[in-house]
Amino acid sequence: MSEGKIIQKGVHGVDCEHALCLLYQMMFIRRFEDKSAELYSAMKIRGFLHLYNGEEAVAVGAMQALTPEDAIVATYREHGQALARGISAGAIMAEMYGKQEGCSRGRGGSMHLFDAKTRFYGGNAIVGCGLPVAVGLALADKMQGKKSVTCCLFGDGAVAEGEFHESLNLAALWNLPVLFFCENNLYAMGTALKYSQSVTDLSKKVESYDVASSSVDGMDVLAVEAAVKKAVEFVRSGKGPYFLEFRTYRFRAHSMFDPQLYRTKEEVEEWKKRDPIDTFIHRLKDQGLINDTDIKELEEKAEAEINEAVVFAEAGTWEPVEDLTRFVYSERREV
Amino acid sequence: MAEFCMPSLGADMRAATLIEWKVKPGDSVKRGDIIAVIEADKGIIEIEIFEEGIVDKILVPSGQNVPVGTVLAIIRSGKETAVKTEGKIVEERATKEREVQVKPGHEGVPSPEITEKEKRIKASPLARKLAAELNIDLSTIQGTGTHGTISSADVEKAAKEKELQEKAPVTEIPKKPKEEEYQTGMRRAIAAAMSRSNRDIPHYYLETRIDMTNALQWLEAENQRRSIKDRLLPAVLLLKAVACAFKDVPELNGYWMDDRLQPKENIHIGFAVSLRQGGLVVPAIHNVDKKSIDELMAAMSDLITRTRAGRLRSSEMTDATVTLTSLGDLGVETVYGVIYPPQVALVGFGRISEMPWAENGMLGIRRILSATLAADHRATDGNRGAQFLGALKRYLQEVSILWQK
Amino acid sequence: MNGEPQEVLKTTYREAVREAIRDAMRRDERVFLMGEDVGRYGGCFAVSKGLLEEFGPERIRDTPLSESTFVGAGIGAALGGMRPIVEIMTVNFSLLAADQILNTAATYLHMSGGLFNVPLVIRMATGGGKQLAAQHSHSLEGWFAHIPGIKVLTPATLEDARGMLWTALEDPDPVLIFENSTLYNMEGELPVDAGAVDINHARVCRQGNDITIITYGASLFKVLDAADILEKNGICAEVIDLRTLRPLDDATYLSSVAKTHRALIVDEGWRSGSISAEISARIMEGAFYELDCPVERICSAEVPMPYAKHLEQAALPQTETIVTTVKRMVGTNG
Amino acid sequence: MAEVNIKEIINKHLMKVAPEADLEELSPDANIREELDIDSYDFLQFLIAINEEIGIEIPEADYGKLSTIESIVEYLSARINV
Repeated sequence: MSEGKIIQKGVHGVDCEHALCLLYQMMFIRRFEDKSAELYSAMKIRGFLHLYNGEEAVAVGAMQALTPEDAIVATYREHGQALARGISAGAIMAEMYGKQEGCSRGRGGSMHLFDAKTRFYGGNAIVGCGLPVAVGLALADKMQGKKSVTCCLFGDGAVAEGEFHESLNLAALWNLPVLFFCENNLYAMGTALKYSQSVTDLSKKVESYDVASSSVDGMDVLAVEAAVKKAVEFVRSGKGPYFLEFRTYRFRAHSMFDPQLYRTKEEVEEWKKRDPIDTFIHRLKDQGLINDTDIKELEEKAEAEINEAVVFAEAGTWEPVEDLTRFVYSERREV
Repeated sequence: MAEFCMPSLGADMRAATLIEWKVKPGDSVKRGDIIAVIEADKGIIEIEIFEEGIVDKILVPSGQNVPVGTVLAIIRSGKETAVKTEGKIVEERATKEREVQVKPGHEGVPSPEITEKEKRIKASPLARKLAAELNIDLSTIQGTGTHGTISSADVEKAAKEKELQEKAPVTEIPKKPKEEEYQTGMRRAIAAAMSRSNRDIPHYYLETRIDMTNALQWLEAENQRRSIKDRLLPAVLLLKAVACAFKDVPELNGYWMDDRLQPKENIHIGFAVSLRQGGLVVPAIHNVDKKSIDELMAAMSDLITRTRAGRLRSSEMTDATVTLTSLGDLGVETVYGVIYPPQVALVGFGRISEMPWAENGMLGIRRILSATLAADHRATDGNRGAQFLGALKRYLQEVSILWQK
Repeated sequence: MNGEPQEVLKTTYREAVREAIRDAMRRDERVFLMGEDVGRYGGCFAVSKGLLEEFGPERIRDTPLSESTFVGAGIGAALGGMRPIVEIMTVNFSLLAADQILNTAATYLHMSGGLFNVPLVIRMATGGGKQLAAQHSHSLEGWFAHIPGIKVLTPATLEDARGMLWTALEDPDPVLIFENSTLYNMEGELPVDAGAVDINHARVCRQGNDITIITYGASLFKVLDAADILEKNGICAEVIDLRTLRPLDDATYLSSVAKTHRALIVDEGWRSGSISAEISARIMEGAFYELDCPVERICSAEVPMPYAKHLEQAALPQTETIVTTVKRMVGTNG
Repeated sequence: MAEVNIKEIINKHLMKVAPEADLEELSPDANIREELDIDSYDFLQFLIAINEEIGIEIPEADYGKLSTIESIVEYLSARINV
């Protein structure tokens, strides 16, 4: 994703250039997800497709405070995070097409986006399974005396997993630099938190492991960015793990095949009033930082970039079937 | 149903090759019929059946080497046949009725194919591969594995036999798969029996000389009356005399088994027949004491012919109660024999030669035979042995008595 | 060596494993050990006794009873550039970490299209015979051997106990090492300079022509005892220690079967769906026309492991059964 | 009957009782019973066969005259041509 259009109108402490950058990334993710849904319907993309609409502020805000040396462990709803982390739209689209030009050579698909350059460790589709891995990545960094942190993203559903509790405990016990980022979109697939947790206040759970925590409005990219910045500083300073809850909402269904019987249209509409992109645009407009032409320009730019990604994916090639059994064991022997 | 098994024709026989079937399924057999020919270490032997009935199924095809006790064929008695058939018919009818009920109009003819199906050849994969390579028909092989499964070893053996058969000229008697092997087998058998004898049997030896002049004169006179085909050999006289002498001293005719002497009522004399290719076979002439001189001559001719043709009956191989060996033809003066266990005696005859012979104060040239007795000291003492030789001498000097017997 | 006889040390399987860990820790700073009670307690089977004192708590890490997480952390640490050795107390507990082993360790390289390999070593005790009953005695290595993406080692000998670990640590991918708990006290001699061993090949422990007996782990010694008895009965058995259950070294046992034409597999795992079933199938696929009798298997009885000694022994493969089975199999050829 | 033919007949029947014998190598004046290891029974069989073939009965008393091939040929020729 390229940098946003530079508009020199700094007001109210928000750096104009940066604000547009945040906006563009969110718009880009939204457009990318809509395109994905379209391509899924056109059967260009298959498998499970979990879209990120509504939660863009979390990914975009969260990635701002991380350095290239930090590691990311994400979930199966990770397109937004991958894009925000800087993995090219073309590589992600090609991955979803199953092409070998995809970021995981077409072996992973939508749920398993990987990238070595940006230390993006998936794309993990077993709820909760990324947490222990993040703990281990942080352990390695710590043992090697690195200053990096590991950012582990997961949903509210993962809180029910044993690995959530084990990992918080272990990270706290060993004082590891892990950012536990919980995207609380209120539903684990179709089960609302209140139907699966005796205590719905997640901070209470975290408290019992003596892990520092806070909650933030996940629909506000600036708030997210600020909270993450604080959390990263905490963790990087060696104070141990940090738990951050993003209160957010998923506008689209859990996956493509989901009639959404578990929630009402009214509830969705209510949350849409807090659309992270719309609200941010309003704020920027209010502050006179942006106008409709700018927005149209950004939209067109995103559209063009995504079209390029689709062209790239379309032009991609299928890995030869003879290579089927590659990548089961390493081909390079030296480690 | 009775099982016809590979008989044990001696303590040292472990297996034998079925050479030929003399019967086929459906044939009636009666006790004593020769129904198969086998080849053991000792040679080719015709084996007889001890039941009466009908051959139901042949389980071991010719060419197969199988251990003693292997069921070779199933014999059903005449009675069983009837019952069985009846049962089968009833059963078949029942089946038929059931089928008719289920599928009206279905012609439920009981099919014999079911048994065909059961006959699927069980062979190991390796055996099948080998059979294909060696061009061996698996259906001709009887497996020696579990449930009769054919193994590679069975196929290899069949291939070897096939090769030998193909090599062997058509005219040759099919008795010798390989002279060498045959010899080795026989030597092994002789070695085993003789070693056992020498190890276990405390032999004692007695010898006497018998004036055969009168006996031979009688024989010559007799032969002069006869056409060449009916002529008698001196050996028959000896046979008959030995049998009569054993009748008088029965302790020498029997077996030493289970640590005791078990005298035998019948006198079956094992008659040592040397083979041209070497080795020795000692088939029995049954009930020698009960046969006339002419019958004995016929029996002996038959036996020698069959022995040399390799076609002895199983009972002839195992039944001998005592052994006679005569080496006179080869110029031997005296024979000191080794007893064939579990027998307890062996009578040996040397050459009949003209000798100066003093009798009743008169010296003359007489035809003298050396007769020896080798006997098992566990079973008898010298006294008994001496009685036997005495009786033998008496019979051979009074051929007319022998002739009457 | 200057042609002089090799200097040897008396040792036990346990000490050999410990020495292997110590050696690895000394050779490579990235190596560390973590697991339940590996530090202060000294290891449930006393394998890591003394290592905490030598290497300190950073590298000998006691973990909470969180199998899934400390195995997952091992994966993360491996991804992050370390060479962790994760100890799981017994194989039954590994099921609590099965998600991490199967869904993460075994899949990362593949899911990432070759980007992320996981150089992780997991050790665990396996097997019955110590009256530990139905939750501590099973042999599930065959299960794990089902999973592509990991390697499964089953050291039976002192040489392998000593030498497999380093080779496993040098491997770029996850390696599981199953140590049969009945072997820890096994005594023997090892060359003073014993070190890394190959992990890609099975070993013919005993040459023979009449039958191939394929086994691994503690059963190896029962098979070797059986082979001694069989030799006195005139049966010459070839004994193969698989050593590695994944990837299986097909060539070694298939060529042996091609020589002996008979195969018996002795496997402490349950029979149904076992590694023995896999090997049997591969023999059918690779050496069917060499077989002179059906492939047979001696496995553990299909019961959860009972506590009572006589029942437990009855459930496990035993020397006498091996002897009788082989006699029968070889006997089928008369 | 010519001597040649008689000899052929003798050889044929000798081969029956002593199939392995090499009669070409056998000296005409060698004692056949000794050289060919023919016992009294086989000798009788031999004579019976000769008898069946050429119809000459050989009395037992003449057995002594039949020890070599030469003598047998001579004896039989004499008997035939009587």
